[in-house]
Amino acid sequence: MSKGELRDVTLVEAVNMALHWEMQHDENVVVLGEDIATNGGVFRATVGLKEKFGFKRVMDTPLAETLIAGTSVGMATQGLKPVAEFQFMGFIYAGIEQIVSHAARMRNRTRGRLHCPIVYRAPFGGGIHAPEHHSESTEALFAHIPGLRVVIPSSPQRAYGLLLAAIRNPDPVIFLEPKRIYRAVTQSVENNGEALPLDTCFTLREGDDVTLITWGASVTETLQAADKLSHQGVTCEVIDVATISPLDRETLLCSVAKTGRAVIVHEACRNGGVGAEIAASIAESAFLDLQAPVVRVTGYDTVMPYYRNEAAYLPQVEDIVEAVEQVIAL
Amino acid sequence: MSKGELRDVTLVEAVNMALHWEMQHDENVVVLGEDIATNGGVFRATVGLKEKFGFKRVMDTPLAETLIAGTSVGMATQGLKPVAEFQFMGFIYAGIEQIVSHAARMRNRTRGRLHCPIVYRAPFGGGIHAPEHHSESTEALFAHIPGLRVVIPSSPQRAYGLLLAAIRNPDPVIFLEPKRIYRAVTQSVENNGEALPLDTCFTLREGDDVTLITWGASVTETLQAADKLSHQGVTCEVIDVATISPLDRETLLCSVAKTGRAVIVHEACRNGGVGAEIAASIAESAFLDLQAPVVRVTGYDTVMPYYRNEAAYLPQVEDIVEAVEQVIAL
Amino acid sequence: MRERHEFHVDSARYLDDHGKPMDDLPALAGDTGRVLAAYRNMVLTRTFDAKVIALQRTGKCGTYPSVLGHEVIGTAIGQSMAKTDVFVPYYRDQAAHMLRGVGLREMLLYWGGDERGSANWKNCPEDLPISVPIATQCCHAVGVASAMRIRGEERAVVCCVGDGGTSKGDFLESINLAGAWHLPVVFVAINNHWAISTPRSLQTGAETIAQKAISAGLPGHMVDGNDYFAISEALDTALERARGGKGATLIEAVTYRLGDHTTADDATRYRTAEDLKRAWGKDGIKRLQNWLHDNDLWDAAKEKALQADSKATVEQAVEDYLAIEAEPPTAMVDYLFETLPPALQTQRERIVSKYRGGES
Amino acid sequence: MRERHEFHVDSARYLDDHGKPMDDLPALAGDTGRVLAAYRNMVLTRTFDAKVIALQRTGKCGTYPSVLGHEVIGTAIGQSMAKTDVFVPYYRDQAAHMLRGVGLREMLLYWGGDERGSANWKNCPEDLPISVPIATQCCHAVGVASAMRIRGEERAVVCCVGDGGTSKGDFLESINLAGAWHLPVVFVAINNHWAISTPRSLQTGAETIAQKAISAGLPGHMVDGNDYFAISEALDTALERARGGKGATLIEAVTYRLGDHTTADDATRYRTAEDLKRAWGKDGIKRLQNWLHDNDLWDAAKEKALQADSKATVEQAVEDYLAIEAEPPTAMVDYLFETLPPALQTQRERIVSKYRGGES
Ligand SMILES: Cc1ncc(C[n+]2csc(CCOP(=O)(O)OP(=O)(O)O)c2C)c(N)n1
Ligand SMILES: Cc1ncc(C[n+]2csc(CCOP(=O)(O)OP(=O)(O)O)c2C)c(N)n1
Ligand SMILES: [Mg+2]
Ligand SMILES: [Mg+2]
Repeated sequence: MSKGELRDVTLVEAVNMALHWEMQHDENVVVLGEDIATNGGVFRATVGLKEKFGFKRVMDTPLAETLIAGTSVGMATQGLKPVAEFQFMGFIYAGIEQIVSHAARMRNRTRGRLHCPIVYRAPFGGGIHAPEHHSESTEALFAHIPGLRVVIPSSPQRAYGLLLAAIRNPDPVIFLEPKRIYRAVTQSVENNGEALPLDTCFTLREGDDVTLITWGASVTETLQAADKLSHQGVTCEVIDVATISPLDRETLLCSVAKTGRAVIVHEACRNGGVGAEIAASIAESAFLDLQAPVVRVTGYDTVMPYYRNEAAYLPQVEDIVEAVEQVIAL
Repeated sequence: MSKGELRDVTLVEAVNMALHWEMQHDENVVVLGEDIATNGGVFRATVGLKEKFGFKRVMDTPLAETLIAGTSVGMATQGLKPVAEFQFMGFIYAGIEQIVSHAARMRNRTRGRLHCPIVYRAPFGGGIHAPEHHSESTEALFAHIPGLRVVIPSSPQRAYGLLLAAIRNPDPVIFLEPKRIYRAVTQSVENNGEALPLDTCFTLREGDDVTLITWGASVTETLQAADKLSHQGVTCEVIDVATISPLDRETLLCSVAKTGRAVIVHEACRNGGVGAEIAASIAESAFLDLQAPVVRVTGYDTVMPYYRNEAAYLPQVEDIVEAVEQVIAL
Repeated sequence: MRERHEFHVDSARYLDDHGKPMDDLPALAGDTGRVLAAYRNMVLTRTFDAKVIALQRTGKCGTYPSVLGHEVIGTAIGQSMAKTDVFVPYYRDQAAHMLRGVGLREMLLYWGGDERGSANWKNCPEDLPISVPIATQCCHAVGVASAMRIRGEERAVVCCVGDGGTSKGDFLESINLAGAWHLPVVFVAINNHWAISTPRSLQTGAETIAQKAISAGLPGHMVDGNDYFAISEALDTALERARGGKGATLIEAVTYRLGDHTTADDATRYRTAEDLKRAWGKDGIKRLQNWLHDNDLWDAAKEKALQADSKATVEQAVEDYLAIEAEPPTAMVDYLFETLPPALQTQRERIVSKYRGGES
Repeated sequence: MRERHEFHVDSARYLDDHGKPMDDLPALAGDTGRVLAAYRNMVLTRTFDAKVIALQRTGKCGTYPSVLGHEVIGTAIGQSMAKTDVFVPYYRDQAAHMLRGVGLREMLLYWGGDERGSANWKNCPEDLPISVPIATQCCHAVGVASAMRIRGEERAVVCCVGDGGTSKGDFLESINLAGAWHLPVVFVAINNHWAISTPRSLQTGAETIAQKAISAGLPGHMVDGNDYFAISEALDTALERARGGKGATLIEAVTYRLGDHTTADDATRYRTAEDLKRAWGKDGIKRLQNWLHDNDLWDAAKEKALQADSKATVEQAVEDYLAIEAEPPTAMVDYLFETLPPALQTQRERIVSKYRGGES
């Protein structure tokens, strides 16, 4: 790929940049969803696309998530590459039948005759003081479904590169955008159309004492915890899983082989969260490496509270520090 | 409860018996679903109810799973106790938004003013030579949702007692019936209206060398494996989890504290299955007790094949035996 | 051989944009007490609405959906319903909530991010809380109506949904059940011309929302949702029909969303000032006020008093609301199940220890 | 002030129950080649159907949904569609599949529990496979039609759904999109009076299924689905309209499911022998045969030859089907993604080692 223009962008701007790039370079890419064309998306992720690529390729749909999910399947069988937005992850549920029963299976069902190169985008996670259902993080539901990829970027650069990869991937991808950090930081991103790999975790920080495994907005608190701990002389390896499913167990296991300890941090509730799969995999495959049990720092097993109490639900820096201190003590 | 008549029944007949009992004793219990009234259900689970309790309480619905799930929520807020059938678990997906966003949250949302004593029943699992979508076992999706109970009986007695408990429970229960063993065996069940507890695993067989943890139709193969292993001098403790969520970790941990080893068996695909949560919990809380890693024997991370190859997908007795031999060797 | 099956929907309107009758008014217009009470509720609603927006702008409330333009419809609903009927609202039904007896303080709590906003509804304990996922409440409405039918009660359900919501399966499946089972439910589809930025014209190719009733075998009516008499008459008729076991009705109440979608939205991005101005010209509160004036039922002094009263009521509610402390964090697990399952006990203990006794 | 908005759906029929014209036939009746080809396809379909049921009874095939009573509709669809159109079927469209060029062997493979039944559709590679979850295919149909619209192609989609399926949100949301976006799609709602045991009357309070079109702003037509001329004319017209950019149509094709729902069902539990007998009196194949006889286009010798031909074709397909070995178990992971992710590699190795090289 040629060298591209460098831009300082937020995560949501990086999403927008990737959409622009790919629509420009592949006429089969189309974008659809509620309020994504004229309004540019309630988070402005699709702003400018309609002006540039027209209503034919940038489609405001009626308010119907089953339809959004299922129409994308039909489009995909015709060789289009739909990027469909669910306005919030809390409204993806009506689309699940179409995603699970069709998008994830069309290739397998037809032995490759038809397939579904779809990206289902949704802003996810809590912490933005929104009403009920606007703070979901149920990535585990999709991670359990064979035939789907689940991808979660946690920086502008990864948002750009992973979204490009997701659109180019010939199979369906659930692409979840941590809205709490949509505009938290800017990062310099080269607009060069270069995609990142879809089956590798990202090691954000190297360390020897413990492996911190996380994704999404929790990457922020995890890095802060790692900082704090470094002042106490504890060095943490921090891994952004990013490609939640299929899972890159290799990178995780290598790290744990080195550190002997792992703490998993995620915002979703604990019971049956993706952290369970990661903990189970590590405990199974790195049994002899482990100096301490794999500990999970997660949301509680309850509904995300309305906003006055949402901070009490979300894993905080001190929860992570405490967990690390606990596993280090063993 | 008074002594009841003893009957030799299959699992599906036990379901029917429990429905009869509870409709007889609680006029708020109503039953709804597709083909459940006149036809008595495609598996005959609701046969006889319409004749006995009339169309007002036994309702054939239009073909609309979102509606079945959501109408039950409305009924429940009026103090009815709907028992709604999804004809197969593969068709529950359109109901997920109503289940996750409403049934599971109504109590929490209204701080107890309204609540949802609903049982969502569905036959689940593979092995009956049915077409695509008729073999799903995605219990993990529901286990991850706070506010739901997930219950899976694996014998006529437990089907009877757990279904009664589920109907009487004031909160929503996903009640999954392993259709592969719907008619596999008969068992003597006392029709006395006695419910079983909803937060306790069932220890089916005691043993010292390894804990086998399973549920649903896989209980059959797990018990067979335990039998085989006993001839090799390995004694297995076999636990039917039955109440998948909230999970009775206590019983599981006590057993592992004794045996030091655990093998989890389930039909659902491995990645993010309920086995992951159980393995993660054991590995975390019984770290020092474990002599070997917790191993999972599960379906593959793929779509259940059509029936000519479905046996190749399902965990078999020899897979379980092999896993036990592996953990025993450590 | 050809046959033709014919269907129709009616539309009704009594007052012109200035509040002048275009036709003989329905009998309810003679019930001065009712009409005045309606007017008062509309004004209170509008006063409340402006205040909540101000609170949000100053960080004292969360994202909030303005009711501007919906006051007449909600008021008519609140009045037409009997206490024993059940209301299944969506999120822009403040005017109806006032008359159902939901406290202003409760509404503030709800939008202020506190679950207790849906808890203590002592005047309408069976009413459903606000449903955020669009149109999902329609399924609940037919469930509640089914319970009434099963028990042979003479009660009815009113369910609101937006024009956007009428595209979603939940609405369409629910009206179908209402028709198949002859349920005592009245659906009010509030066509305010927008679903966030999506105009009514993109929502459906149907000329009216009311005609969606035909797909379910229900009667469909279109009424001017800024015409208090038209909407009230349609509701009275439909509710009587429902309570009398004659089945469901779909009413399309046409209005215009005069505010942004919510405080998080900026409607100037997608609609013109002229459109908005035109819509203000049809404002239903002004129309009814004019009619009251024309019929010597209202004057400037009364208006002044009402404005002052409404402000005082709202200020009091705001004061009450701001005085309420957040729930302890333990509340987030305490209402999930009737009794806390053992599996959640450890997590509850962690919350208690983290927040010193569960205080936030 | 009241206004009335009027809507209608037409219903059409040409042949009486005995195949006698009740009206002037449409022009297509003059296309003898087409009519005879249609009749042949109906007979082949019925022959195939009986054979698959027999295979299922002897354990050589899985659960199978009989097409009995749907042959005329499917045949008309198969004929009206152009090769470049896309078919989005449900599971009872065997007659149309035959004409789209899906092999009989492929159909047997599918119901015989082998994914390859949906794989090698060389004559119609863009057609969608059978969709088992009811009505979900309707969303795919509007997606395919959207692709055609985006690309400005003069092609169209035909999507089938049962009467039961018309209650499900997927269908209702999809026809709405078809109306809103003027999509080139023809929905054929096959009203065979039953959804397993649930009669059409419990499915909806609407007098016709066709009128559901009105909710989406689409034209709706009801046709006798056992009248080859009526259904073919409606399809030709709707497809021409769609391909010409004039938008979507909903056709309700009325027939009767003459068999059990599937081989796993026993319809005597919920319907009477008289009902079934009455429905057989309207059989569309017999009707067309009578018409052909009456027009000297058919005779006993031709019928005998056709029966023999059809049997031979079916027998050959069965032979081919039974000769095919199951796929290796590794197939279950090999088609999930375009390339096997590393995470699945270990599982694939386990399959290989368990089944000696992946053989079953
Ligand atoms: C299922 C679902 N999808 C999307 C949203 C996000 N959303 C909130 S309001 C809204 C528009 C609703 O429009 P309409 O039904 O016309 O009601 P209005 O807001 O105009 O009163 C959308 C898309 C949601 N709340 N629920
Ligand atoms: C979403 C979904 N729910 C339930 C089923 C089970 N099921 C299979 S066929 C059927 C009835 C369908 O009736 P109809 O749409 O009228 O088509 P027909 O079988 O009569 O041709 C049902 C309920 C299913 N396949 N998909
Ligand atoms: Mg609106
Ligand atoms: Mg049918």
